[in-house]
Amino acid sequence: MTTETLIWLIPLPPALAFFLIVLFTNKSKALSHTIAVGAALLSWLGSMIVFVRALGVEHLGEHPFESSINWLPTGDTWLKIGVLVDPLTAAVLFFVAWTVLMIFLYSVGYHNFGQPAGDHDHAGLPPHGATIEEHGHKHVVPSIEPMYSRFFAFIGLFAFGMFTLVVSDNLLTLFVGWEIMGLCSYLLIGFWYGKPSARNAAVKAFMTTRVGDVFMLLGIAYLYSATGTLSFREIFTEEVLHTLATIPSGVLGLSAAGLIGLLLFIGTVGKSAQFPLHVWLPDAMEGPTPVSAMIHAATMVSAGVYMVIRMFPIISLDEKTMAIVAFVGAFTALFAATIAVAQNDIKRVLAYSTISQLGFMIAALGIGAYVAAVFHLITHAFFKALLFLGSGSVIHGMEHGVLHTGNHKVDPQDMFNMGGLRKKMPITFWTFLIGGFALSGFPIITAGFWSKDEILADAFGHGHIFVFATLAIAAFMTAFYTMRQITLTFLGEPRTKEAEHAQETPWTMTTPLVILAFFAVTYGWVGIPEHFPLLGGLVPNWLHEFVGGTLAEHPEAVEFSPWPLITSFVVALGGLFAGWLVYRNINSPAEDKLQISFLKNKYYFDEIYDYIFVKPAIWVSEVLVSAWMDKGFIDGILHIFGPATGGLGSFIRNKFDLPVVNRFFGDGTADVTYWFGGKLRAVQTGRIQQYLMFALVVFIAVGAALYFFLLA
Amino acid sequence: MNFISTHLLSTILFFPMLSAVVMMFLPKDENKLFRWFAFVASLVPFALTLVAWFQFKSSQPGFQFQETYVWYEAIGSSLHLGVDGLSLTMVLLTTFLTPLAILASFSISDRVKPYMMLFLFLETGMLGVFMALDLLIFFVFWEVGLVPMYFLINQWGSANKDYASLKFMIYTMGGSLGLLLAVQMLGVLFGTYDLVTLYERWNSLEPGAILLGMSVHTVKTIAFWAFVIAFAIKVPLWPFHTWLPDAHTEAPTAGSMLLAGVLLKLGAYGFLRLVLPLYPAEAKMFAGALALLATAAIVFGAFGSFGQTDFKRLVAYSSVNHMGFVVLGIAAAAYSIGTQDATIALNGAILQMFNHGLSAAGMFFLVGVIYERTHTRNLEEFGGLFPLVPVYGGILIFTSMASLGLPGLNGFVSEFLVVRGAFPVLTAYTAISMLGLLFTGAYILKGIKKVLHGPMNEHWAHGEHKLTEINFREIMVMVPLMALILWIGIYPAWILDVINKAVVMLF
Amino acid sequence: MIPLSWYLILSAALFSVGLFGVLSRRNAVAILLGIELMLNSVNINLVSFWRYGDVTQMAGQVFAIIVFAVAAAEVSVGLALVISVYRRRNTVIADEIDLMKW
Amino acid sequence: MTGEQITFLVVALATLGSALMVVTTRNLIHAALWLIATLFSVAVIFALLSASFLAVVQVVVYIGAIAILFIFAVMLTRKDMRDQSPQLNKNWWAGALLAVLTFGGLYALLQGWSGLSRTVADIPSGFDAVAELGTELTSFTGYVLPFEVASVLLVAALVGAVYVAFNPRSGNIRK
Amino acid sequence: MNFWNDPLKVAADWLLGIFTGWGMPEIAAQILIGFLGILLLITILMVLDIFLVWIERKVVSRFQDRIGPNRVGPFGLIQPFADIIKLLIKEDITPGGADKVVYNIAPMLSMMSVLILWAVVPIAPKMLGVDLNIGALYIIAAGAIGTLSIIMAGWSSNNKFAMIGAFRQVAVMISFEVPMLTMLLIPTIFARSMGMGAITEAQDIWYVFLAPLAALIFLIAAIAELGRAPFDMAEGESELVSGYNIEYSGMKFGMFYAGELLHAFTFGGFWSILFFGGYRFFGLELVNPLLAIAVLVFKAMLGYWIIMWVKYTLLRIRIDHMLAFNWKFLTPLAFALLMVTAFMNALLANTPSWLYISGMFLSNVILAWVALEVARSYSRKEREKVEMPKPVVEAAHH
Repeated sequence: MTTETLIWLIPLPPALAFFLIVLFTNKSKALSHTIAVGAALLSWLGSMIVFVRALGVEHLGEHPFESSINWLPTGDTWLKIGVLVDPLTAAVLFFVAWTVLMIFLYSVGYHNFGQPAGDHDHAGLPPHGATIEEHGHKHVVPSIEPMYSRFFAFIGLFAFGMFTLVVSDNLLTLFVGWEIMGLCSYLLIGFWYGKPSARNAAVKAFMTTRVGDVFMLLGIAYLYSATGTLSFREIFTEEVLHTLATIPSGVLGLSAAGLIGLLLFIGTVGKSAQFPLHVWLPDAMEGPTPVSAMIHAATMVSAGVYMVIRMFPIISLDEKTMAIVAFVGAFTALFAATIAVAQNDIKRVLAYSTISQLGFMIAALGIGAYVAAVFHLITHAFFKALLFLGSGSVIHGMEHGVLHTGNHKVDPQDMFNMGGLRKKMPITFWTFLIGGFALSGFPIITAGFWSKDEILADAFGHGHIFVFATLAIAAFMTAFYTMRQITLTFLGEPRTKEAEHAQETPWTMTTPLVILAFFAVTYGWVGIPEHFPLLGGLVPNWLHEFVGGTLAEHPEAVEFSPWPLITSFVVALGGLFAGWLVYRNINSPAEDKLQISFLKNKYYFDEIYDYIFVKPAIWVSEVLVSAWMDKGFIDGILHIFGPATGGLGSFIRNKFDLPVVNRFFGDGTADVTYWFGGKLRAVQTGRIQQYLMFALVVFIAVGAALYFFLLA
Repeated sequence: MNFISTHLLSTILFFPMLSAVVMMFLPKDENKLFRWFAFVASLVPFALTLVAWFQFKSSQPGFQFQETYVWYEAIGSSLHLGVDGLSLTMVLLTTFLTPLAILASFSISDRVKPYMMLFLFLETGMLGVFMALDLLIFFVFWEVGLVPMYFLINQWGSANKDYASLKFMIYTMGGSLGLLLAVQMLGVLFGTYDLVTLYERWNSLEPGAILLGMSVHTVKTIAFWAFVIAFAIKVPLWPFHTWLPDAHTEAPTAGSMLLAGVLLKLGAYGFLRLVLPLYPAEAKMFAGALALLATAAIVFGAFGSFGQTDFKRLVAYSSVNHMGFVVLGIAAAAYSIGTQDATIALNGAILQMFNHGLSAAGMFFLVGVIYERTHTRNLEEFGGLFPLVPVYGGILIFTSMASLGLPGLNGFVSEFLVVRGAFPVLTAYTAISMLGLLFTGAYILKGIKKVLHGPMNEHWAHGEHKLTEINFREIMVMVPLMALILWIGIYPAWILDVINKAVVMLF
Repeated sequence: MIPLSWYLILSAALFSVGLFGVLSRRNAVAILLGIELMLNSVNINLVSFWRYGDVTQMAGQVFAIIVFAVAAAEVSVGLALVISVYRRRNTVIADEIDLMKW
Repeated sequence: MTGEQITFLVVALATLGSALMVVTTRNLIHAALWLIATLFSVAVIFALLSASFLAVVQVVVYIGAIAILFIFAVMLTRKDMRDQSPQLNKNWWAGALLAVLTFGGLYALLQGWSGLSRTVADIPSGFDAVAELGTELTSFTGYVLPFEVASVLLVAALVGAVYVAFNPRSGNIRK
Repeated sequence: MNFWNDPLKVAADWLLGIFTGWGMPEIAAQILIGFLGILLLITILMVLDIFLVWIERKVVSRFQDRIGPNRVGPFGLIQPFADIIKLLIKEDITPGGADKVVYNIAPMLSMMSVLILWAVVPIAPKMLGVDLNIGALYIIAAGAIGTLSIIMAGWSSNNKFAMIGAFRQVAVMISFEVPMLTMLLIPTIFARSMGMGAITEAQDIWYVFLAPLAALIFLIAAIAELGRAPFDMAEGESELVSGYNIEYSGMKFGMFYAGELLHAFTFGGFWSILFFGGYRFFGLELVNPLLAIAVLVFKAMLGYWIIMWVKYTLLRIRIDHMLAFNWKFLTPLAFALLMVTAFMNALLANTPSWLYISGMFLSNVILAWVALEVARSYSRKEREKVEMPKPVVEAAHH
């Protein structure tokens, strides 16, 4: 099978799985997850084959795998859609395939496959556990998810969206995948739609991202009308880019490229939860943990960054846009980190760290550190997925404890209810530790270190000192809250009975953890800069060569300087140490100094947005438009016509019809006729023949008269 | 058979009416018989339309399957039928939706016979508008379509039906008065109502000439606005849209299906078939105004929809919002006629007409399904119904997404094309209308959230109110719609190619 | 070789005879008989005009045929009326059927 | 005076004579029979006018159906086989006068008409009047519409006659 | 000139020579000869008629397993002459209160209505009284006169039975004229002419193969037209003591009687002409006119025999059933068949003849089948109405 065909086929299995499960196998849980995981496996296989073949190609950047078909007729030309695998795609495809597969596998365990159905579970709510009779005494065990099959259908569709987005060779299909993922994230966040919080979170997520999307759609339209094509390869040619760069857009002095870039970037801001559209991501944690892992760590949010990386040639054309991008990224990185420090929910912490890490990448792009962004994107995908799955595993363990004690007051996600889990769930502990260190950039060994260090190096090297500083601080805080999390969760002694009764999760959940942990460590080594002391050159900087080849002119690696290296050492280790130092013997939120309400409430963004946007929108639609404009004003005018016409009619009737027409003409004529009739009735003998005779007489008389007086 | 092939259009056109007449003679109280008769009778035109669709040579310019019969010789009006890619698409939509609507109204048990007859008459009326190549015939069918719909709303409607039907009738009539006058004027000026001849003669008028004591320009402007208002009411365009929520809300389910699915298209079709070809100059001149109204329709439609607590009203307002995109595309095309932008915009507009026909019909039907079971449309009284009716929920979400314009489903393709076509020419309006697009999402999600999601409303969970799952017939109504929605969303070229060729040749 | 006038005069005479019958017979059936005579005279006219006019123009004969149809219809309905009147009022004398008067 | 004319005169005399008998004879059955004689001679006149089709149709429709119908009617409505009550109403003279007047008027009109002396047109060879009639009656350019209307009229008359003459009291309603 | 090739023509020329030799004007001679010809034909028919009596009696006796007339002459051949003499010498009664004139005209009309039919019968190629291009209608017209004679007879006899009989007979005849006329139109459609001669000439394939159903319907209608069993309610001896001709005696009755027989024979002839190719028999008719005549007579006899067969096989039908059968079954079927045939004719125009024939045949068969199915379901419903289970009777048994 040719690579092109294979690429076409990569997204299909999950979509197929979606339809199969929805239409047919919905009843059978086992069959459903078999289909879904099998589909994921197929896609993974395809991706790996493509990846390997891509490695084999010299100068993949110049002549990538691509094929396309006519899709939309537009006048005389056609809008083509197709697939494209260049180095960037290949690299992304690699981690997407891995994470997706891992998460599919993880979901099986997470949704308690093989456990009995719950006592009083029903669709739309998380399972509450089932009571089983086991030699003598009954006890409560986790119960299987009621909507098990549906979950796999959804993530199948999601995977389809992600793969489509990655392999597509044009902005339109990229957008298609983009939106499909949006839908799935909506459906999955609202998976337990029975919970009002989940339902609101879902709507919030969809709407917030949609804000970005409409701008992105505008950008696409603009790009399409400006260049007449949406295919990357056709856009990223010298002359097209040149024209785009030169023609002004007429909006705040940006060039066309700048405006397009900005519009597209707003799309990313929505999707990758950058400031100011970051509010949806923490709430999105309402969804099941695999979802959080997949959508909100590994794939969908990365898709935003991926899109910016894709469109980098255009975005980088305009300084202003780049500045905005850099600013947004850096600011988000820091800002999210500060919030993360004050969160107690294990998943929310990760959520904010995700936002902040994405900020790193965006900032990297803003300063033109293309490869670094890609690098961090990939590493982050691995270790963040790992962290999320790990937290899921923790929560799962905690839930086990909760079921055991039967005290449902205890929130299994609150870190202050945990502690000392390292003994209870060792695999989870170690993998989580690796992930955490990677996140905080533990030097040399972890992948996070290399990618983050490269970003810092680029920022420093290109002289973006502010960005550098901001990111450095952000990195420090990252390390800090990561360690805080680890400390509160795993170290020390159990703070609750539930924590004591937590236990390790099944292999379906731990295997992915291990595999991801592997990548979280090793993947960093493919991107070690040449000039790195000691290690430099031991392993060739494969990533830089490979991914860099995507761009027209190969980005040169920044020359080495010790400062960023030192910085990243300091911030990472310092942060970790500080975190451990502060939290090693804090047992309750009360003792936590950093529980500043300002941070805890995320700078009151939700409330502000609620007042600025949501409430006015509702008022406008319900009161202004519906009640005042339509019902009041327009219909009001209409309703004037009715009475007016009626009044006119009655006036005419009373003043004219009745007196004049009826009384005078009508009745008068009637009277006269009546009188004549009375006189003439005698003629009506009722004898047909007489009538006939009269008629004939008259006829003959008239006829004769006419004949003689007219004709003759 | 030979006759069919030579009289294809007239057969399609008059078959429903004739079968309605035949129906009159069916025995009384045979509701089953009536339903199936009407259903089959409405399937025949669909089959014939498919024949036409496949016989249709999309790359051949001009109208095809033309038929001309003497109708009103004295004033030079003849029953001239014919279709091009544009009208054929609409005919397909009509003949496709009518059987579904009839199937959807199998649950009607009150005066089934007249109900079904009215539907068949309605189909003839709608088809006539799309097939007519003669202004007067166009107008006649335009009005013919009105009457059955009036009775459907007035007789089979819900609580507020009298008000709604009257509003619908008077509003549309009021609009079409101007249309009639303008039509008459054209007829008087040229002594013929035949569109094909009018196209060239009307535009070949030298601007200096004096008609009816006014300069051509004035005459044309007047006529233009007469046309535009009539069509704008039908589309409906802000601020002529307030009849629509009432009419749609009060109409019986199938009624609103066709109302939203086809009748609204009549207006847009009028724009495409009459306004653009007859008044290119005026259209260009007033494109801005048109776009303004369209944008208003999009934005206010979305807001209005978001503001509703009545599920059906919500869907009804969404029609305003979607049809706004159609008009936006038309306005853009009118402004930049002849360019590729115009072509794309028109492609989008026409495809949007078709797509909205599908999704809106589907939405209204789904609202009807839930209404039949709960006898309420108040969003606040639903909630958390998903566990009770999973299949229904799935279908509802699917259809909603289509109407929301989710990529991969049909709505997106057309909306994208419209935006793409309108952006370069009417940038500001397009940008503003994005706000409408945003709130499209808002109200769709509101609908889903209030109906399906959230804590379950125990009232529907058990007892005599227990909500029953969507039944086979209803699923059968939805399946073709969903199939087509998906198909167009994934591979729109099959239909868009026809439209595109027609547009290229027409404008 | 018969002149056209003969036919016309014949039909005129037949017509008058029928007219007399219509006007002066008492029995309703007889009146209908008279009407038949008149119709026949009309047919004679039509056919003779056809024959003496342009033979290829079939209008005359066509009208004659339609007159046949009319005659048949008229007789059937007329006689039905007569019979139902007879059944209800037990008379067929035209003068006695005079309820429709002032 | 050619044989043709002699034939015509004979037939014409027969027609008028029988017609007079129709309107004067006392016995209604005889009147009906005389009517048949009249109709028959009219048929002969048609034949003389070389309208063979009409001649035969005259016999079929008039004698075969209408006359028989008359006889039925007479028999169904008579009180007694030979009721000798006067068959002419009291102002029959007025009727007679009018009839004569009409004839006179028509005659006068005819005298005044120029086309009276028109001679018989010779039928073109190979011209089949019947076929021509058929095509005329069924061709859209010809008389299909009047023809169809006539058929509708007949159906209406059929239904109407049945309805009018239908007697609920007589037991021919199926139970 | 060979006499045998065209005997009539030869004879006519010979006579013409003689008359003109006597100084008679040409035209008068022609007329005279015409009259002689008619006379000849009628005489032959009459003689034939006499033998028909014998044939009928023989046939019926065979049907009833008797021998029939066998005393007078060989095979009782002289029997009919004896009957005639008997009729002639019987007293000729005219009932009191009868309408003399009408009473006396009626039998003649009855006889006439049959005889004039032969004016259009093509007895041999180019040998027929008048080749009316509307022969089909002419048959009906003559039938009308027959109707007239019957009603005149019935009325003028001043006798209730006669009256009722006449009514019934006329009702039946008028009703069955409709399907009959309709069926006459079908050969017309095939032959594109109403002329009997033309129809005969056009039958390269007998029309019975194109329209078997039509032939059947025509036969039924004809039998009803004749007032023969099973449609002989009008004169049913047991009920109406032979209906309209009850009062007649002597030769007047004889005329009715002979008229009926000849009528039957004549319709046999028409049947064969319309559907069985008349005098044509594989080119035999071209050899010699006399052969043609023989063929025609043979076929006519066959038709006549079939009519007799029906008469002596089937039972008498109640009058309202007769009419109901006609109006509710036969007439609609006839119309349907007419339409189908016309449609098929238009559809199969200028197609190969085998296709044309098979199409026509199939359409006939299918139509017949449908009609029978309809009739069957209808009758089943009727039967169920009648055959209600009667539990009371069941109880009575024990």
